[in-house]
Amino acid sequence: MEGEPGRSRAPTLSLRHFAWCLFLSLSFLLVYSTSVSALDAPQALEAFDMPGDGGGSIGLRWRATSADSPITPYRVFVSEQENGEFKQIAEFPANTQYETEISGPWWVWGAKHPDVHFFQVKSNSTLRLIDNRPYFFKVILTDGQTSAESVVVSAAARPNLFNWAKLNNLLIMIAFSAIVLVAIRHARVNPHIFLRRIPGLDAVEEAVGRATETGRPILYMTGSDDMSSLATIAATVILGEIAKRVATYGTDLKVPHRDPIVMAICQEVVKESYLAAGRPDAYKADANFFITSEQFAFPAAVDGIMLREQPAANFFMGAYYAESLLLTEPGAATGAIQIAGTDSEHQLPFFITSCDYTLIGEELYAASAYLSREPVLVGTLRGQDLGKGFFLGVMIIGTLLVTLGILLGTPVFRTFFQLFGDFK
Amino acid sequence: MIFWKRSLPVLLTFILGVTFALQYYVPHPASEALLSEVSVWNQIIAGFAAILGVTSLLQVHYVKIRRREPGWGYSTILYLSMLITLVVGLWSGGESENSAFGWLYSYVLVALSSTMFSILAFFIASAAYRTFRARSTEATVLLIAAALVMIGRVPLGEYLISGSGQVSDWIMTVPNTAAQRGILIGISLGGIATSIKIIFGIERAYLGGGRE
Amino acid sequence: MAVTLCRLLATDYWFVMNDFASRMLRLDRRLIFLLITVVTFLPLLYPFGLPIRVSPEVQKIYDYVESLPEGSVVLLSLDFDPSSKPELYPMSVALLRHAFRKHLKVMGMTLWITGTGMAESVFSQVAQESGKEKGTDYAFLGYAPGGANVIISMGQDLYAAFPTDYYGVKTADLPMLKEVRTLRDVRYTISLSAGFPGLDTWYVYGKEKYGFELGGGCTAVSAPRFYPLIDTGQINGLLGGLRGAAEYETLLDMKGKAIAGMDAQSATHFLIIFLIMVCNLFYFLGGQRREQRG
Amino acid sequence: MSTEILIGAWVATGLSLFMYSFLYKDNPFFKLGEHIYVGVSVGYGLVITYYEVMVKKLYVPMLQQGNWWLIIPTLLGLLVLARFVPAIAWLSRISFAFIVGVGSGIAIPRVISSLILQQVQGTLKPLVMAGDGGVTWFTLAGLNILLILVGVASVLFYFFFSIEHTGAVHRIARIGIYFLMVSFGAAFGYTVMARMSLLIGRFDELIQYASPSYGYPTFVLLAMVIVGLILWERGRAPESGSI
Repeated sequence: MEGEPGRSRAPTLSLRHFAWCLFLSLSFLLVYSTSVSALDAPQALEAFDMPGDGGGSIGLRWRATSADSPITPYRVFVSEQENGEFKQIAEFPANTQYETEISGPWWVWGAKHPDVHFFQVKSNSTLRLIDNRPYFFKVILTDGQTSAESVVVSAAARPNLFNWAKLNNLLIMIAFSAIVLVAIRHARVNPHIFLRRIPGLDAVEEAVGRATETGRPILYMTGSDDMSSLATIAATVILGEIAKRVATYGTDLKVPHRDPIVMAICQEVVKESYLAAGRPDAYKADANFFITSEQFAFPAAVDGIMLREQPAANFFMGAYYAESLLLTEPGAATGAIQIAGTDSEHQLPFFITSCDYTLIGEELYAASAYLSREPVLVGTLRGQDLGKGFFLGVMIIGTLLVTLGILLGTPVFRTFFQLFGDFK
Repeated sequence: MIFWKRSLPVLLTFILGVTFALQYYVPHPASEALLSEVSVWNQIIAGFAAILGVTSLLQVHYVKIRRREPGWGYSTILYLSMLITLVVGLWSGGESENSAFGWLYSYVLVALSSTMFSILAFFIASAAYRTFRARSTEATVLLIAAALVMIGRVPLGEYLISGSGQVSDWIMTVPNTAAQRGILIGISLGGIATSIKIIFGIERAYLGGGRE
Repeated sequence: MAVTLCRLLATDYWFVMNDFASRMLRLDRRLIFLLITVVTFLPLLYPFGLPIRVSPEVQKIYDYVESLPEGSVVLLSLDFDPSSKPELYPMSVALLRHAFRKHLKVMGMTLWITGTGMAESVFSQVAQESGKEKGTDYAFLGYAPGGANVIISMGQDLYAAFPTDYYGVKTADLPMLKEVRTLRDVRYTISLSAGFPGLDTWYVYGKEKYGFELGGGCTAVSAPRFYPLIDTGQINGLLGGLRGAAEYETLLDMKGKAIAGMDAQSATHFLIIFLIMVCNLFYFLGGQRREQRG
Repeated sequence: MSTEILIGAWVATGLSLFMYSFLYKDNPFFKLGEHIYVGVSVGYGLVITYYEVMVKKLYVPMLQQGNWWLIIPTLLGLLVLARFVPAIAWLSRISFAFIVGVGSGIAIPRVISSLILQQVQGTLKPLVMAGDGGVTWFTLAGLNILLILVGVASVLFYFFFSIEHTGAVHRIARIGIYFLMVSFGAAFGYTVMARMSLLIGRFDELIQYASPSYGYPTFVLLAMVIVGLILWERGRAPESGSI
């Protein structure tokens, strides 16, 4: 991979090499014959389609020389024809813009050379790089009086079909999916998996019990996001489990909604739970009802319900935003048992301070497994734990190795751990 | 029939889930176009679903009015204010500049929402008073962190205790970052596992059906 | 005898204290609400003007406005709606006052339709108190739809992007805009932005191309996002939230809404800290015995 | 001052005070404000959905620009409405499958990117610094990096579900809980400012509306609300209903 940006460039390489060798010798002759130019022309200029993008971008690179200094800027020129009029698109001091500044990972860019200049030409409002059309570039080194010109090279920007920089992301997805699926399969065979306690979930029975004793309703909220949010999905699953208990005890359930589709899905979920609990007769279609999607009108109305109907228990599951405390504080004042579960990490402080029990982050996703004790779900938890253990190991070992790399003066560990970096 | 009712939705979820998971890795403009197209589709579906929501709301309040339940008068107010907004909005063609619809937005909706939003200031104070008690070590840590950050955030704090700003910044950037990262990594694994279960048809609660 | 009496008194005292403390712990929340109200209102009505340290990113905007020669054209884009008014409105007032004080020509506009009326009222009010003439000293162009496209079109031809100003006068006829044909004639642009379109849009579609200097203001929540842009010089300074506005007011030596607001901030923060201390005091005085689950 | 602004000031002030009266207790003023708020917000949402989505993103592109494929989301939307007819209500599942399938597919790689890789990347930093004068073993930055690593690791321990929290695991998980508590406390304290800003902004407007140029709406309406509340309290049986 020595100095190669990716596969996309390879086929045209030899041809271009040949072309610039020719140009180079010609220009060398030219420079030699006219003699005494203080500046060396930029050497080994090449242009290539930037890998892993949607097109509209071309990379340029050329060899740096020891004479590169801040007072001798490079100027980059572009043209649509090889012999056409060249337009300047950039100017920068000659001791800037090195290949080492590229943020891409090693599996795309190989070893980055500190003695190679790199410049990325992007399509913008002044320069439109049309995909699959060749553009011609040259780089000029100047010191104000004299200037030295590189050969002209060309490349076409192409939209790519796979962003290799995201390969690590894809591999993690595949590996983790496999782990989860295997863990589920394993749990089916061997359903007795230890699960630690989550106090908030023990309280679910207490909450339903209290509602039954006092004859007051249970209020359940599925959060502020729509159905495409994973927290909402988790909230609907937990609703199903709670509805089963509610159905068994014959307690009143109220589920106000901010999103009509979530409401419709929750109607199905609750109905199914009543059926599973053997109480389809007790199911009320209006248990799930829509209020409004407006962020603060919704809590205003829910607060009204809390004050007027005095629910025995309030559940807040799913994703929440600033309105969280508007929902939980009046609830706390009515003396209801409040159980929250959210992955909105920014709202956790408010749930912690105003609810009796709060499922923190991942516990929300784990809750359905706890409540149902179904091997399929419990197996997933096992898979999640394996994933956590893996990343925990990566972080600890990685930090140690990266530190060791500093001590030994080698960047090899740092480079290796790009495997766990995020690249666009 | 069971295919249409059960298997088709699960199959559809699988195909779409895999497609859109892979879409992320394809930088081609066509793939970006697919993503933006599907987000428009979601908006359109949500647009139709709005009818479902409004019907539910009107139904609840219609029942209250018909049965003359306590507070049925407020339900008529709700009906009226919704109707007026609808009529004004359609009459203004949805334009909010220099129109009655814009007036409703600025003087009714904004006034109400910013008031409701500002009530949080009261609740944050009452929640602090009620819960920030040194009941246990955890609770003590919680309240000390909160108090330190609060002091460091305002001019008076910096004025009285110099360096409180730095302390507050340090708490935010070091221990807070650490905890947030831990939470985020946990959430991500839980979330991905949920997605995987859905895509592979293991979790089907959203279809109103049980599990595999 | 005396000892017994003392002991009796002491137990009695403890009982009373216990009772009092637990009652205080169950303090009516409405008292807290009332305290918050009072502590917020008082500084707003009578600001006490606590010293505020001016951060470099605010100082830079101030210095840049100071450095502009009299009569230079400044563009103030108020890209927010009423929901961000508490934080961004005081900034608009302070910046406008500064510009008028320096006798700069100010062009006002907004990319947010819902902010048009509010933006207009800022301009007319501050202009009135500074004794500035509409059309000659400042121009308020109002709103044009299109976000980024508005900026691009202003860069090509201002009169085409805004054929008339907010009040319906032809922009080409406004004395103030005689010399201003495109964004290239603007020396400094400040976008007070609550989201998109806003500061980012002005940077990407305006500054990059038309070469004016760009400054910005934003809500406290979104400020961290813009700090990297200061480091890279993409914007020359930033007013972040109410605090940024208060710092600017400090530089202008005016006791404006933001300074009053910061006083109120200090007061409420310390009230909450005081409440936490008080509740812990009562808690240790014995309230914990009677406390219910929290 | 124009009439619409004047009326606006009175309406906005009145509605704000109605909502604030909720801090006293649930009362007719709040109920009025609440129901108006819900009604107006739903009406507003419908109008915006109609023009911004149904007209701009469906009607115009499909019927005027010929983007025929928008018939698919239209059908999916209509399938959601099949819920009104119990016999074919199950058809709505196809639409749900669409939304949930797309949503969970989109989520996976993006969650890996921003919630795993970016977080792991941010944690993976050398504990020592290399400079011109050789390696510096102990720096404040290095200490912070170590502290963050300890914090992330212990919080992850707390989240282990299938391991019994006893012994060493228990102790590490406890450290994790302390990190969580510091974080929650800090975030709480940090947010106070933003929330107070909103209150200040709101009060500021009420102060502005208290001016004579508007006809003192704040004073007049505040007096009316207070008198109204007193009369309402007198006229009903004593019961507790404060929030």
